[in-house]
Parts: sequence; structure tokens; C-alpha cells
Amino acid sequence: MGYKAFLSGNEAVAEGVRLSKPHVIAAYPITPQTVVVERLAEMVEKGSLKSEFLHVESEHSALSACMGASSIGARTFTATSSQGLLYMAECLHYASGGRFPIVMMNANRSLALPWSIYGDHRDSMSLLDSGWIQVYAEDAQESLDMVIQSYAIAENLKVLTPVMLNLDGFVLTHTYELVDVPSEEEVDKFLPPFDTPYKMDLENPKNMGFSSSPADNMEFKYQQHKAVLDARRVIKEVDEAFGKAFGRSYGGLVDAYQCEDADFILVSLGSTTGTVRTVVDELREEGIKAGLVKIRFMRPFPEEEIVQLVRNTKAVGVIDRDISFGYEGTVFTNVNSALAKADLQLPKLNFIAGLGGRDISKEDIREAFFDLIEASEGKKKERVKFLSLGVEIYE
Amino acid sequence: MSNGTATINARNITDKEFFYGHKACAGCGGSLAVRLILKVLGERTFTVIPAGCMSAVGFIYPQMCFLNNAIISTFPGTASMLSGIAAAAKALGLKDYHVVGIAGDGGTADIGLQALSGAIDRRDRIIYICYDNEAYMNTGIQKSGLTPFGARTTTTPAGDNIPGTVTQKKNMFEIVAAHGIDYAATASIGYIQDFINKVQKASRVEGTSYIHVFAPCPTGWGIPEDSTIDIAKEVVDCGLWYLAEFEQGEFILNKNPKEFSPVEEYLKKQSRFKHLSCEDINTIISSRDKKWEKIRKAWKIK
Amino acid sequence: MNRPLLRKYEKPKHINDYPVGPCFEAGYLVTENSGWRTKKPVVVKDLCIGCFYCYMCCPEGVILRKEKLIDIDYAFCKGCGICAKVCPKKAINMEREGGKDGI
Amino acid sequence: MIEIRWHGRGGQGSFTASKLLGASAALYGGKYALAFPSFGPERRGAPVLAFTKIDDKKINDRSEIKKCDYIVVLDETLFHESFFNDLKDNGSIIVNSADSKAYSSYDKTKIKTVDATSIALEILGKPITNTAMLGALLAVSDIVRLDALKKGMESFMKGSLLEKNIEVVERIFFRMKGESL
Repeated sequence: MGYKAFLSGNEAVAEGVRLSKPHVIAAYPITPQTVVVERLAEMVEKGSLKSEFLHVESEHSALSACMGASSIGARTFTATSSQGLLYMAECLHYASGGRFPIVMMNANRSLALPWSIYGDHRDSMSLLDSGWIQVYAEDAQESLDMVIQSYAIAENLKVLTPVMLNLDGFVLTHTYELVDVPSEEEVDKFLPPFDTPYKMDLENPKNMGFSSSPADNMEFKYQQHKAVLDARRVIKEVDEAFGKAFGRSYGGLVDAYQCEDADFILVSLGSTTGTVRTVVDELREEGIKAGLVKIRFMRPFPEEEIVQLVRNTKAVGVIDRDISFGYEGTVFTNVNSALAKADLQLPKLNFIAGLGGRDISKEDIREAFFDLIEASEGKKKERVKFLSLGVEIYE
Repeated sequence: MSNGTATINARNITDKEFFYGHKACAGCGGSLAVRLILKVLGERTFTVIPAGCMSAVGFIYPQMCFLNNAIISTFPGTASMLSGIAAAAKALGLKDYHVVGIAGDGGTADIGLQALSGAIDRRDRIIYICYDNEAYMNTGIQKSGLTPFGARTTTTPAGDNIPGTVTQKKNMFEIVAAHGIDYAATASIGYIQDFINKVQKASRVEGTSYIHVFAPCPTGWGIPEDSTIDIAKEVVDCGLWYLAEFEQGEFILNKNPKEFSPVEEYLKKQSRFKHLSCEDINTIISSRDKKWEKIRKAWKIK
Repeated sequence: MNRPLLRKYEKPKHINDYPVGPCFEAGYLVTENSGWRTKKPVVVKDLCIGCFYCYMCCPEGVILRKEKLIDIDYAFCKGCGICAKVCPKKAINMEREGGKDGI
Repeated sequence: MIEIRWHGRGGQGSFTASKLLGASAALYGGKYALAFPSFGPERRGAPVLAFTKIDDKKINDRSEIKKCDYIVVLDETLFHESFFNDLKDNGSIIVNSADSKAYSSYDKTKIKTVDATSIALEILGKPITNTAMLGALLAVSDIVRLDALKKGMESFMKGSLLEKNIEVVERIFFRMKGESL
């Protein structure tokens, strides 16, 4: 039987990994991911997790080792954050192109310079195009559950694409909360052992990771694109099956809260979503029809789902813990593109918040909703607004 | 992971070829090294080759030139990918196999050094072989950390101001040995029996092993394509390369020439050294002599 | 089978005919290397003592051990001439393709 | 929602206290809880903060605590008058101090002192005051029942360490309950 535990996001991920039984774990420590690898090392030491644990000398090597292990059919896990994620950038593209179904936890953390160990999404967003499936968890329970789901998604033979599970640094990785930890038997039943014909095999040798000339290369890239598109259906199926097995499901690519009749919708991802939920409740009590769209997967991007959810609202806002300097937040770019393709004409505002670990308060979220209300009334608002800047910025 | 106990030689080595139909330049020393390594290790071998000449000539879809399992790694990731395969093979309970990486001088001494150091530190059960052709050949003959003093490359052009490469070759063998590695050796494709003996020995090591094999590149060195073996022998005979091993914390010299063949003759055969002055050649000779003085004093001589 | 056979390759017509990711059958050869050659090695059978040194030195692996003698897989020989150069008995001649003598 | 802020120095166990409280409330008190440290590098001796949020329903709001129900000060040197501004209307501060007179000028309904260090030294032999202050918080707040806290402690400690810390908690809890009775 499963049990209840009071765990941090990092520890919940470690429990999810233990239950998923990877053959090989290779990781390099970096704040705020470290607790995950510490817990996994403890589990291996105790024998509750029978994995080969590789103490690699860099993040590049961590992912490279996972690719090696995956290439002979092993289930693998790694975890990183921020500078480490960027250090393995080459391997990220390599792993998706190699179709290695690796699962990696990324503790979302700001990028230098200036140095910061605190949370934002600039690390994962800057690697949105690395070909990985990207999922963002809201709380510790979802973090644990999504480790297990991520293996089921990544290893599906229609997908065979690595999955990056993102947890907001500190706000999620270091916060303790109540978590249902499923039993090994339950997880074994849900997640069968990894089995693939596309591996190096002593009885059936393969050449892998090869070159291809311009005459074929684009076809391989098309396959990769199709696999991530196909993942949309697999993600929903896995989530439904998970719901049946464990009594918890998350809605697939997106989750919606109070959107049915909402006049004003904020789109957010990760742990910020919890704060938005709270504000939506408060505003509803005040008579304002607020709603929330939680993007769970940035790749594949839930464009149809978002269009459906916001179709009848008066204004849409997107909260980004990221900024593409000189333009706008990356989530906003994606949402805006989806709405434009669907010819949805409505005010769309981008709120940049929480960069470098700046707290995203309920007041910030209220401010965003009130900007949406004003925009829907025809008032001109900044299209890209930095929330809670501590200084004047007007010239 | 057995190879039997008998020494492998020209008569009893397997008929099977594991690196066939590749598109390396005619007379390529690196491709001969790969071919011989795989003939010694056999079909139950996982081979990792980083981006570089051997991967560029061996795996161009749909022409797959490795008959055993083989994969291209990232340029810096030869050793780390090997570690991953070795760990997975253990976790999956595979039996009787080898895990070998074959990387060039740049892939080993420059961009891949960090991963190699990590693998040796972990004592991962892998064989790492550096085929040294003394420059980045796949990209068109640029200087690497193993390009010797004096050599002209496309990034160390020789002219009135600079005599080609001004740095000394990194001492990979001793860098690796300094890790306390289980087994390391130097070799040359000019001394084939010695080389395959060492590969065979490496295959029986319980931890990490490293072999640094000198493998000339006719294209990059400006030598006729039929003289690869001769030049690889001559470099040992003139003392600019040596055949040695590192085992149980001890350096062992395998071949101690009574007399060296003339260094000038070795250099003059290669267009990459054509420009060297007498002074440059004297610099090379005196650093050779210094090295050998040290070797003969400190190493066990077999 | 000691060496892979040359196969006829047909370019895939449907995306599903491509391998899934860069993962393909080992030892799959679709082109020869014979065209790389200007000269080819020819063995003088009377001189060959079957020491197999040329066999060991060939970067292509195209020399075949036959009882005491050798044979050459000309489909994949690039004509580098290493075999001729290293032969202790000078039992291999490099001959111009098309029948003319070598230098 | 009950929101608690813990002040201590690195090594004194303020985060452990916030976690023990959260775990006891969530696992044995039928409530929901979040417990988190002041985010950042851990440095022994440096001032640190920890937070506990407790509620009857799932807590979604992960933003920082602005107004507290309780501020627990493990190390007296960290107390600052400005803490009163961080309290909710009915909120209060609990300070570890052997000198209650030093705080007599403040509103008595808003601040309590307790000599946790003496009790910790007597029972644990070390000036680690986190469990003592936890006992004090329980005595003034009734956030979780004493037996729930004891169960919570069992999941984090073992053997004589557990026994001694339970003794610390009970000693201070009953002493303070006695005072207020």
C-alpha cells in the first residue's frame, strides 16, 4: 500500500524516481536540485533503489551517460538546473534527435549574470527548442506523479522523446507538503519495464547516432516533429490511465480553473499557478469572473486547448517567469501565436514576473487581473509589463 | 569478457571484419587502428566514437560500416557515454561484452579530457583508445593539444614569424597515469603486434584502461598514402614516440632503442615539417633526449 | 559471414520506411570503394610466403587470408598501396587500373 | 490559514521546527500544511527564516508570508521591533529569552517570552532550541495537538534524541499551559 508523507518537491521527485526504477542515474549537483540526487544516493545506499548511480563530473557528462545507457535499452534519470541545463545544451538536442526516452528533472533557476540561485524559467524556456517534451509541475504531488507519467510518455514507441520535468526552484523544490506516495506494486502495474527495438543489442547489432546527408536529414527531423505532435494524444492517454490507477489526474496538456464563464483569464505555469488559483477565488467572491489556464506542457504546445478555453473571454493575460530580451515572454509568444492563428481578437497582455526569484505575490496577480479588466474596457495598457519592479522606469 | 588466454596474432586473429566499407582517406592510420581494435575485442563490443574522422567516415546513412554495435557520441562525450553504457550493461545483467571508445587526439586531449578524467576517477569498466594523428583532421588539419612542436597546421601556419606549432604535445599518457588508472599504454600502428597485445590486455582489465596509439594521417601530414605504417614505425625508432605501459602504479618501457634513427629523416618525409630550421630540429632533438633521460632513469625497462 | 555484403538500397518512399531515429542495422553497405583507386594491388603468388603482414596492415580489411596465401576484395580496396609497401617479399605490385603497369 | 514565521540562526534548527509542525499538522492533525525555509544557501550561524502555513483546505498560495499569526524567535539577538508590523491583528510573537523584563515595555498580548535555552541545555545538553520553541508555540496556539506533534517528531527522530526532545516539548508545553491556566 502507498502511504502519506510530508515531502519537499525535490524529495517527491526522488520518490517518483525510486518507484520508476531506472537502471542508471547520472547526475551532477547544482542548487536547488541537489536534494534529489542526495535522496537518490541514499536510496541506492540503503538498497531501496537498485540503480547504477554514476557520479559524473559535469552536466554534459550526466546527460551523455544517460544517452549511452539509454542506447542499450536502460531506463535512465538525471536532474539539473539553470547553468547546468545550459551546460548540457548540446546533449539536450542530441538526446531528442537520438530518440532517447530519458526523464530529467530541472529545478527552474535563473541564469547568470547577475548570479542568482533563485527561481525563474529562463533556463528551460531558452531550451524550449531542444526537442524535449517539457512539463511544469505545480506542487509536490504533481511532481512525484509526473516522474512516473513522464516515463510512460517518453517510452511510448510513438513518442520516444525525452521529457524534462520542471519544478520551480525553492518555491516548489524546497517546500514541504503532504504527498501520497504510491506503492511499488501499483506503479509496477502502471509502468511496465522499458522495452524498445531501437537499441544496441548484442544479438542484433545496430549502428546508432549516425550522420545523414541533406538527402535524408530532413526526414529524420520530420519524424521528430511528428513524435512530439503524437505525444499530445499519448500525454492525455497516460494521464487518464494514471487517474484510473491512482485516483489523480491532471488534465493532460492543460488544466483549467473557473474558465467556463470567465471574463478574464490568466495563463500561467508551474508553482505560480497555485497563487493564481487563490486570487481567482478571491476575485470570484468579489464578483469578478476570473479564470486560470494552467499550461502543463510547453512542448507539445496545447494550442487548441488554449484557444478553446479562452474563446469567450474578454481579455487574456500571460504570466511569464521569463523574458526574451528585447521582445516578450516566451509563453506569451506561444499563446499569442495560437490565438492569432485562431483569429481570436481580444486584448492580450504579457506580465513578466518572478525573475531571479522575485516573489510573485497575490497583489501582483490582482494587478494583472485588473489590467485585463481595464484592457477589456478599451484602456490602453502596456503589452509587456514587468510586475513588482521596485523602481520607476518611465523616462 | 574473455578473449581466451592465447596471444592474438596475424595467424589466429579472427577473419571477421567489424569496420568495413568506410570512407576514410586511403592509407588512413586511424581507420587501421579502429579495425584492429575491433578484431581483437570481437563482435560483443559496444563501440563509441565521438564526432570526428572515424564517425564521419563510418556512419553515413544508409552506409553503416560497423558490424558490431556502435554509436557516435558528442565530441566531448566519448568517455561519459562509455560510462553510461558500462553502467547500463551492468544494471541489465549483460554478460561477456566489451565497452570501447575510440577518439582522436582533439577529442581526447582537448574537448574530451574532462569526461575521460571523470571516467577514470570512477574506475568505470571501459576501454578508451586515443588514436593520435596529431591534429584536428576531420575539420581540415587544425592544431590540437597533441600537435607536436614545429608542425604546420591550418591554424598554426609556418611563416617568417611563427614556425608552425610552438607548443609541446600534451603528455596524455602520464596525465592519465596520474589518475592512478588501472592500465594505460602507448602504442603505434607501426608496431602492430605490440598494439594488439595491449588492446587484448586492456580488455581484461577490471577497471578503466587507456591506450594511446600513434596513427599517422597521410592527408594531414603530407606523406604518401602507402607510407602510413613506415612513418608510424619510424617515429618510435627515432625516439619521438615511445612504447610503454602503466600498470599497478608503475611505468614500464617496452622498447628501449640502443640508438635512435635520425630525427631529421623522420621530419623531412612530412610536408608539415618541411619548413623547420636546423635550430628547430635541434630543439626537437634536445627535448627528445631530455624525455628519454627521464624515462630511462625513472621507468622500469623491459 | 566475415564481411558485410553489398546491398541494394532503395530510398524510402514513406516516412515510416525510415529508421526510427538514427538507429540502423549494423554493417549495412550500399556503396563500394573501388572507384577511389587509380592503382590496384596484385599479388605475385610465387613470391607470397603467407606471413599475413599485409593483412594486418590494411586499413580497409580487404585482404583475405587464404590457406597460406592472400586474396583481395577489390570492391572495397582503395588502392593505398600499404600492402605492397610493407610486404617483406615484395610480393604485391601496384598496377594501374585498366591493366597498365604501375610505376 | 495560520501563518508562522520562524527566526533562528543556521544550525539552530528553525527549518526543522517549521517542518515538524507542518508534518504533524498534515500527517496527524488532519490539516494541510506547507513548510519552507528562507530560500538560498545555508550558512551556519547566519540569520535564517523558515515558514509554516497551515489550513483546513489545500494551500495553493506559495507566495511569501506577509502577515503572520505567530513569529517564533529562536535566537533573541534576532528580535526586532519591526516584527510587530508583520503580525496579523490577533498575531503574537514568542521569543526565546531568559529575561522577560527586557520585553515588558511591549503589549503583553502580542509578545511572550520563554527560557527555551535553559530547558534545552538541561535536557539535551545543547542550546538547540527548536523543539522547545515548538512546544511553546503549541502551548500558546493549539495549532496541533501535543500527541500529533509527538507522532510527527517520531517520523523525523529516533531513539534517545526523540525521547529527549519529546521531554523538552512536554516540559515547556505544560509549564506554559500551567502559567496561562
